[in-house]
Amino acid sequence: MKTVLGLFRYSPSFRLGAIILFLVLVLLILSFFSPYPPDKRRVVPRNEPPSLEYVMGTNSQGQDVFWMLTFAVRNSLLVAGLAVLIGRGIGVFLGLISGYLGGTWDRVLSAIVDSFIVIPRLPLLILIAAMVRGQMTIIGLGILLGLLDWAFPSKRYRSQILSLKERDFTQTAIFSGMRTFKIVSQEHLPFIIPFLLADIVSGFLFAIGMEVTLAIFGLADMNSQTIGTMIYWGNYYQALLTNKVWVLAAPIGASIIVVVGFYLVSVGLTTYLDPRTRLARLQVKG
Amino acid sequence: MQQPKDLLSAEHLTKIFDIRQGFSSKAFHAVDDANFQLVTGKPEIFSIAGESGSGKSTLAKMILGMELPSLGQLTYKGKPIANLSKKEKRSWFYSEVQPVFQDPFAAFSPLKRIDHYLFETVANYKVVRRSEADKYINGVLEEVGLSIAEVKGRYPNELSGGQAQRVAIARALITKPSLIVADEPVSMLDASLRMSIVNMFRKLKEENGVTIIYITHDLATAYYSADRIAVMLRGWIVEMGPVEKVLGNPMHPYTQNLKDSIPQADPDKVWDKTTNLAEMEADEYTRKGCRFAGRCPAVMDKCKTQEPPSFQHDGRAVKCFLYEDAVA
Amino acid sequence: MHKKLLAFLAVSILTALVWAQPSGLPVDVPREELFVADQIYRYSNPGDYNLWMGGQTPHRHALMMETLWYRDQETGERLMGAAVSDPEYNDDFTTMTVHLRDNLLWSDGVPFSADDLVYTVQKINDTDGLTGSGGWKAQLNQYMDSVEKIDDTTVVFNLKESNPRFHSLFETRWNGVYMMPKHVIENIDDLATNILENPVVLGAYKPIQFDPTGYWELYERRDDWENTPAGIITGNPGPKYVMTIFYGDSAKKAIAMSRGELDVYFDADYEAFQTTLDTTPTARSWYTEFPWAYPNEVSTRQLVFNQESADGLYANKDVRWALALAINIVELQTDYIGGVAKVTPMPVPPTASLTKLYLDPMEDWLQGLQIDLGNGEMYTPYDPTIPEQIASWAEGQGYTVPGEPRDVFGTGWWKYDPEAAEKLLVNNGFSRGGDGKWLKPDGTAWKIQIISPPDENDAFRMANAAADMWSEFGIDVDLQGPERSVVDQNRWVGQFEVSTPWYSFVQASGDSWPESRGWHPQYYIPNGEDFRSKGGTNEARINDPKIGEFIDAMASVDPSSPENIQITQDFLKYFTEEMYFITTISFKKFVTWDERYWTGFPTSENPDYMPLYWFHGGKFAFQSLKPAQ
Amino acid sequence: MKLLRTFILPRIVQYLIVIFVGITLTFLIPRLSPINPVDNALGRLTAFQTMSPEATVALRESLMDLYGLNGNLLQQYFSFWKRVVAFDLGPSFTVFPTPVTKLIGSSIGWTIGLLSLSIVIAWILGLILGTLAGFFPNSWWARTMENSLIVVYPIPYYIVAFVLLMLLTYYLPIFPLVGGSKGAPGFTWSYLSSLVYYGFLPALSLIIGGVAFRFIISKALTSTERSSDYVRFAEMAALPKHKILFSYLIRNTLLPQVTDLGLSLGLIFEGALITEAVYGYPGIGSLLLSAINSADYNVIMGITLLSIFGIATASLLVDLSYPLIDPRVRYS
Amino acid sequence: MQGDAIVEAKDLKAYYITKAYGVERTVKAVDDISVSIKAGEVYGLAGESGCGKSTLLKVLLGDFQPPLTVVEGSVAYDFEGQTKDATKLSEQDKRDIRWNKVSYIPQGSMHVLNPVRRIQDTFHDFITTHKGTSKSQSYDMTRKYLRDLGLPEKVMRSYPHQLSGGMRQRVTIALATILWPKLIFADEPTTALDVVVQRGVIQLLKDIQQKEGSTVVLITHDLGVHANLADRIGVLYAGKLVEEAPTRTILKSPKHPYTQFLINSLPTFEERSAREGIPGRPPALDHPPSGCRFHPRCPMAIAKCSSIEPKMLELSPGHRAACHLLEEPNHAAA
Repeated sequence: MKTVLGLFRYSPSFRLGAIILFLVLVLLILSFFSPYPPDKRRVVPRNEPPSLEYVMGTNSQGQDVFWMLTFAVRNSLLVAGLAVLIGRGIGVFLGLISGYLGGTWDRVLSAIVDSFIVIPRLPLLILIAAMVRGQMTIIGLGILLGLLDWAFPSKRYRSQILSLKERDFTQTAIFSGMRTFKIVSQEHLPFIIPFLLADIVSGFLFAIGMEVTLAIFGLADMNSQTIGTMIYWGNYYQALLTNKVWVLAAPIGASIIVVVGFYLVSVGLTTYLDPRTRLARLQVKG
Repeated sequence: MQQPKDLLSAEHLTKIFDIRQGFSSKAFHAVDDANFQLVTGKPEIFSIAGESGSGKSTLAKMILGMELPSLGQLTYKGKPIANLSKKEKRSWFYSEVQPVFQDPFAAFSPLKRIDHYLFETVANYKVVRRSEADKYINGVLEEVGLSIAEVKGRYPNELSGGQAQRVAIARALITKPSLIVADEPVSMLDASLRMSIVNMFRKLKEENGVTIIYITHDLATAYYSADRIAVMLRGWIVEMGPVEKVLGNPMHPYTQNLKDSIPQADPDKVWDKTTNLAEMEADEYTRKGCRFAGRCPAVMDKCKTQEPPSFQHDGRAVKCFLYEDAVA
Repeated sequence: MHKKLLAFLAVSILTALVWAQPSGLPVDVPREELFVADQIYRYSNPGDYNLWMGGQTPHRHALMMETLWYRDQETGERLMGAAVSDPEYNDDFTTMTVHLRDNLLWSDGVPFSADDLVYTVQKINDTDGLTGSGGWKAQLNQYMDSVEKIDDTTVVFNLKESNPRFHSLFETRWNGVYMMPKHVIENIDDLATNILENPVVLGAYKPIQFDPTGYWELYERRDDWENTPAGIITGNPGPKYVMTIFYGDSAKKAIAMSRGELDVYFDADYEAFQTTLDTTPTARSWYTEFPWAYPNEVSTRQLVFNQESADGLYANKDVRWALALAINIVELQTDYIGGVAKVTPMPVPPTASLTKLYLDPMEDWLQGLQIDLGNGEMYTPYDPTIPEQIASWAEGQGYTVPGEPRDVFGTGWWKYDPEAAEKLLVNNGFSRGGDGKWLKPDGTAWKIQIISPPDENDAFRMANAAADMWSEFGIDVDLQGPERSVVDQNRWVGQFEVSTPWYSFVQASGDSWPESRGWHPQYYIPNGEDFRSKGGTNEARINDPKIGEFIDAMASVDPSSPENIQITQDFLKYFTEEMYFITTISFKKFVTWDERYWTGFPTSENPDYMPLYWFHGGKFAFQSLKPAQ
Repeated sequence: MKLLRTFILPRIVQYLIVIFVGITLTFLIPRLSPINPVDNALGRLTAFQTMSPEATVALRESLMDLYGLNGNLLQQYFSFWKRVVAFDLGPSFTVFPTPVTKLIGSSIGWTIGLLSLSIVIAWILGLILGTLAGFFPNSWWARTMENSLIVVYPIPYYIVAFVLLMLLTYYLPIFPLVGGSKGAPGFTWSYLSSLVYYGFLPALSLIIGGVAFRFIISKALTSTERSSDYVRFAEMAALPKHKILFSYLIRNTLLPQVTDLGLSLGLIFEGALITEAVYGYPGIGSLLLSAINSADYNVIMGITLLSIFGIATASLLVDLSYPLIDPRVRYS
Repeated sequence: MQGDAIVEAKDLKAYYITKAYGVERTVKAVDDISVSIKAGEVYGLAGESGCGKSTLLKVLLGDFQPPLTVVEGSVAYDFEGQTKDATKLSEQDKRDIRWNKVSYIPQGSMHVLNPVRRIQDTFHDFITTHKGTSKSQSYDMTRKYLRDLGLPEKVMRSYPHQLSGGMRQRVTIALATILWPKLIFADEPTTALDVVVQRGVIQLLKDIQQKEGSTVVLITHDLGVHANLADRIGVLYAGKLVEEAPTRTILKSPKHPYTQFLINSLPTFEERSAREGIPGRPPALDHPPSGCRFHPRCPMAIAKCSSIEPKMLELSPGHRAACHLLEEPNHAAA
C-alpha cells in the first residue's frame, strides 16, 4: 500500500496511468448498473448523436453506446485478462521449468517453444476460430488467445531466470539454506515482476488487438459486447460512411485508453522497481 | 566415528571449459591438476593468489560445489563434493562450508532487506529458536563489528561496502561453519577498509577455529593474513607453501614478478625496472610447455616445449625447471 | 545537409506520383464509352474463360455466353436466346425438338448452327471433370438418351423417360447449358484443363483485358452485335466497353460510386445505399424514391425450423404458429428492413406475374384460413391490411408510396397477436416462469437458437427482428451470426434450431416441381447427416408423405398447364397451414446505378428486363444501356 | 569442426523439428474443421442452380475423388508428405484444378513487395526517430513524438487501416479503392508508378504501426546505451553529436534490432492478412482469407507452410549469421 | 620542470542538488576546496570512495551536468597565458580544449571503447574531431603513437572485446593522450586491474608524462600507486581537502590523523604485525558532521573538533593540513 501511495506521489506516469485505469474500472463497475441488459436492442431511439441524455450517442440497433461500452470494456478486459493470465501462466511456468531444471527438460521445452514461436499465430487463430465459430464464447476466446501467446514470454522468462541464477545473491540464498521454491518466489520473482508487468501490457495489446481483429472478421462471439464486436457492428451499420462517428469512436477510444493506461502504469512500476533508479531515489551518491 | 584427517582435499583437480569465439572453439584447462590439503582441527587461512583468469575463482566454485570438477577428486571431510545430493548439500554441506563473495552488493538482492538473509539462514538451519534469533544474530554481527540495530530493515545499498561485506561474513558465520571460502572479499573495498576485513579473518581463525580459503590477487593482504598460499597462473598452482616463504622469498619467476608489481606506499620502494605483459590471456592457457614462458625473464629452451613438474624446494612446491636439480 | 535534401526529394517524387495518377479506374478507356459494373467477387482464376470448367461465372456468362432460352424474373416471360421458338415436346414428353435462330454468329464470324448444340450436349456428356457443368452432365446423363441434328436449325433430344421439364436445363434462371463453338473446342485436347484464353463467344461482348490479380475484367462489344441474341432482342448496341470490377464491401462500393468509378452495384446494405443517395445525386435503384430497392427476385426469406432439433419441439405445428403470431411483420418490414421489401406469407415471391398466378387467387383462401387455438377455439390469423399499414408508416416517414400498397409492399400477413400465440403455447403444455419467461413443457427454460449469416443483410436483419420480438414475447433467443460457410455447414448437418435460408417454391415461369422436388420424403435425411446426401433440399427435416403426393402429382403434368398451377396451389395451402416455414419477405436487392454516364438500365418505370445483371440473363440489362448525353 | 557439432548441427536439427511440427499442425487443423470443402464447393455450385437430387449426389462423389479426400487421415497424411517433398501443394479446391503453387505464386510477389518495403521503411524510420528521441530525451519534439506514438501503438491495426482508407479514399478521394496496379504489367512508367500509387495506403498503414513499435524499442535501447561509458567518453572528448548518434548509438542499438528485422521479414506471410483485407490488395493475405472462408485446405496449408518455412528460415539465418554481424558474440 | 599553476581551483563548492521523488537533497561532494596544480607535475588525489574525489575531477575537467552544480568558486585553466574557467566552458571551448589541451583517462572499465568499432576507427573519430584529419592521416598518427608507446600495432584492427583488460586500458590511455595534451586527468586508471597489468599501465602513464612534460592529475585510493607516480598528493576526506604535501613528505611524515590512518592501515612485506583499519565509516555528504568532518572517527579528537571547522595550515613549504591538533605544536601527532 505504501508502495502504491509512493508510486502515486512520485511517478507521474504511474499517476496518470492509475487514474486512467481507475476510470476504466469505474466504467467496468458501471456496467453492473446499466439500465438495459447488454444484448437488448431497440431500447433507445436509433442513431442519436451524443447528447446529455445519451452521453455517447446511440447506435443503429437502438442501443446506448455508453452503456454498451461499459459492457464492452468489461468483456474485453475479461478476454484479455484471461488470455494474459493463461499465456503468462504457461510462459512463466515453462520458463521456470526450463530455467531451473535445465538439462534435458530445458532442451526439449526450448525446442517446443521455438517451434511455437515459428508457427504463424494469426492464420492459426483465424483457422481455429473459424472452426469453432458459433460455439465461441468470450471465455473461450480468452483461453484460445492465451494458448497462443506464451511462447515468446516463456523464452524471455527463461533467459531472465538463467541470468538471475548466475547472480551472486542466488548463491547467497542457496548457502542460506533456502529451497529452490523459496529462492524462486522470494529472490527471483521480485526481479521478474517489473518484467512481467511490461510483458502483461504487451499481452493485453496482443489480446485486445486479436480480439478486435477476430471480431472484425466476424469470428468472435458476436452476441457479447466487446470492444471488437462494437467495432464490428459499427462497421456493419456503416458508422463511418454514414457519419455516425460516435459509434466507432467509443470502442476505439476505449481500446486506446485501456492499453495506454496499462502502459503508463507499467512504465511507472518498472522505473520504480528498477534497482538503479531505486538507488538514485534512496541516496544520491557523491 | 573417526574424523577424516583432511578437511578439504584436492587431488589432480581439473576443470576444462570450452571457449568459442566466432566460428572456432577451444578447450582450455581453467584449473589444471591442482593438489592441496587442508587439515581438520588445524584452522588456517589458506590463500589462493593470482591474476584474474588464473583459475582461482573456478577453484573456489568447485570447493563450494557450484561447479563440478572435470577430472580429479575434491573431497570435504572425506566425501567427494561432486557426489553430494541436493539434500545432503542443504542439510549438511552448506552448514559446514560457507562463501563470501567479491562484491557485497551483488551478494544480496538489492530488492531485499539485508537482514532477511541473516534470519533466513538462522531459520533454515534451525540454529536457534525463532524467539532467540534476534539475539543470536546480534551476537554474530558483533563478532564482525556491527550490531543488529545498524543492519535491521536496511537495504544493501544503504550500507557502505565495508558494512555490507561484514554482513556477508556474519551471514556465513551463522551456521558455525568449519570452512569459509572467501573469493576476493576485499577487492571492491577501499584500501583503508581492507585491513578490518582481513583482521577479522585472522580473528575468526584464532577465536572461532574456522578455516578460511582466502582468494585474492592482493599479495600484500595475503602475506599479512594467510598461513599458507598457493599462487596460481593460468590454471596451474605454480608455487605453494607457507606464506612467509613463498612471498618472503618467492622462487617461481611468476611469483617474483607478482610481488615486484605491487606498488608500495613507500617512496623508497618505487619500481626501477619494467615488466612484460601478456597480450592475450587465453593464449597462455593453450601454450605448449610452461605457461609463463612467454614473459619469463629466465626462460629456457625446454620451458617452451615441456610442462614443468612440481618440485619440492625450500619448504614449498615450485612448478619451474629452475628448481629441477635442487634437493627437496 | 544532404539528408534533408534526400528527404525532400523523396517527398516530392511521391507527391508527383500521387498527382500524376488520375485517381480512377485501372483501364485506359474513354469513360463515356465504358460501363463499370460491380463484380460480385474477386476472381481467383483471372483470365480463365472456360466456364464449363471453372465455377466463377457471374457477369462473364451474362456478357459472353448464350443458352437456348431466358426466363425473365421481372416479367415471368420466356425470352428466346439461341432458340427461335418454345421447346416442342411429343405427347408423352419423351422427345424435345428445338428450333434455332439462323442469324447468329460466333465472334470469329463462324455461323452458329445445330452442330454446335449437338456438340455441346455430347461434349458435356462425355467429358469428365468439367466441374463448371457437372450438374448439367449429371442431369443429361440421367434424362437424355440421345441428341440428333435434323437440319442446321433443328435438333431433337430423345429422352430416357417421360419428362416435361427437360428444357429447363437450357432455360436460364441463374444459368443454362452454355453453347460451345464446335469449331474451336474440337481442336482442344482436354477441355477440363484448358483455360480458353481469348475465347470465341456467342454473346455480344468479348473479354479483351483482365487484371492478373482478379479484381477486374474488361469486355468490348462485338462489331457484329446485331448477330447475337441480346442484340437482336433489344435492338440496342449497348456500351462499347463493359468493365466488371470488385471493390469489396458495401462501403467501398458506395465510395466508388460517389467517385464516379462505378455505374452499377449488385447489392448493398441499407446504410451504404442511403450514403450513395446522399453523395451521388445521379444514383438510383429500381424506384427513384422510396422504397428504392428491386423487390422482384424470385426468392423469399424465411425462418426455417429444424423439426428434429430440441427434442422435436418445432415439429409441433402449434409451436410454429405461435412463433409466427409473435412476429410483428409491420415492424419487421419497416424497422429492420427499412420498408423496402415485399411481404409474403408463403414461399412465393410477390412479383407481378407470380402474384397473378398464386397470391391473388389464393387471397380469399388466406383470409378464410382458420387455425385451432385449442379447445376448439378457431382463430383467423391472416391480416390483409398489412400493405396498408406499411404504407401509412411510409407516409409517416414522409415517403410517397409509388402505387398501390399491395403492388409495392406485397400481400397481407399473419396478425401480430401474442395473446393467440400464448394460448397456443399454453395449450401445448408451455408455461411462463416467475420472471415471465417461457418454460418448455418439460419445465425447463426455452431458448431458441437462430443461425444467420451476417453478410446476407435481409436474412440477418430478419433474424434480428425475430430474435427481438421473440425475446419480447418472453423466449430467450441466442442469435448467432457466423461466416456464411459455417452457417451452411451447420444447416447441412442440422446443427440449428432456426435458420434463415432463401427458398422459392415456384420458378419465374410459375412451375413448382423443380424447386419443391427436393422436399419429397424420398430424399429425407434425418438430423445429424447432411440433408443433401440423397440430393434433397430438406434442411427442415420434414418427413411428410403428403408433400410427396403433391410433388408426384406435379411431376406428371405439363409445367405450363393450369393443372400444374392447381396442384401447386393446393400444395402451398397445405404447406402454409402446417406453417413449415415462417415466410416473411421476398428478396430485395439494392441494385443501384448511377445515371451520370449511362441510362436505360431497367427500372420500375421501364421494367422490360430484370436488373439482375450478374445472372446469365442480365445481358439484356447491359444491352439496354444508352449514353446519358 | 567442433562448432559445427555443438552449435550449427543442433540448430539445424531444431529447424527441421520446427518445420515438421509446423507442417503436421497445418495438416491437422483444417482437417479438424467441421467445414468440408466438398460440401462447400457443392454449396457454391448449387446456390443458384436448380439441380436434380440424383445429379447432386453424383457430383458430390466426383468431387471427393477429384480433391483427393478419400481415404483415412493417415493415408491422407502420408500422401500429403509425399507431395510436400515434391514441392507439390496440390490443386486449389475453389478454383479447381489450378495448382496452389500457381495461386500462391501470383499473390506472393505483391505481399513480399508491399510488406518488405513497408517493414524496412518502418524499421529504419522507427530506429532513427527512436534513437533521436532517446538521444534528446528532453526536447519538445521527442516528447511530442513519444506521446503520440504511444497512443498510436495500441490502436488495433485494423482500425488504423480502416480510418486511413475512409479518410483518403472517401473524404479526400486521393487514393484508389482496390487492387495493386493499373493496366498491363511491364517496365513502363505508368505501370511502375501505379504500383506506388496503389501500394501507398496499405504501406502507410503498415508503416504507422511499425514505426510506433520500433520507436518505443529504439528509444528504450538508446536511453540505456546513452549512459554507457563509451558514449560518455566520446561526449567528453567533444565528439560531434551526429558522430555519436550514428557511429556510436545506432551502431550499438542496431544489433538486437537486426534480429527483429530478420524475424519480422519472416512474418511477411501472415502479416499481410488485415492490410490486404482492408485495402483489397491482391496478395497472399487476401488469398488466405478467402481460402479460410471457403475451406480451401490446400491453399491454407500451402500458405501456412510457406509462412512457417519463412519464419523458421529467417530465424535460422539470423542465428547463424549473428557471429558475423556482431563482433562480440560468443556462444557458450 | 615544474612551473606555474596550469589549473587552479579556488574555494570550489560543487553540490549535487536533486529533487527526486519530491524530496530535495543537497550532497556537498566538494566543499570549499582550493588546489593549485603546477604545469608538469603529477598531482595525486587520494581518499576513500565517496570522499568527493571523482566529483572534484569532473569539476576540474569542466564536465558536469545537473544535478551536479558548481555553487561557488572557479577553476582556472592557464595554457600559456590563455585562460579559461573550466566551470563555464561553451561547446566550442570544449571542442578546442579537450584532447588538444586537456584530456581524461577513465577508470579501467570494460566499456570505455565503442564495442562495435575497430580501435583504429575510434582513434580516427577522436583525432578528426579535433584535428580534422583524414582517415589515413589518423591511422598514421595512431600507428606511430602506439609504436612510441610500445603497444603492438595489431590492436588497431581489433575490436575492444578481443583485447585483454590491461591492453584495453593501455589503449584507452593512448586514445586519451594521442594529441599530447598539456593536462591529463586520470580517474582511478588502474582500479580493477591485476597488479602486473597495473604496473604496466602506471609505467605507460609515467612515460607519456615524462616524454611531453604533461601535467597529470591522478585519482586513486591506492597510495601505492601514488607513491610510484605522483609528485604531490592531496588527501580528501568527506568533500574536504585535509592534507597536501609532496609525495615523500606525506608518506613519510603524514600530519593529519586521517592521513596517518590511511598510510598505517596498509600491509607491507616487512612485517606481519597487526594493523588496524580506520574505525567507523565515511559520513554521508548530505549531512556531514559539524566541525572537523573526521572527528567522529578520530581517536585523537578534542572538544572543539566537533564544533569548529579546522583551517588549512601551512606546516612547511608545500605541506598543508587542516587539523586542530596541528594548531598547537605540542599536540602534533606522530
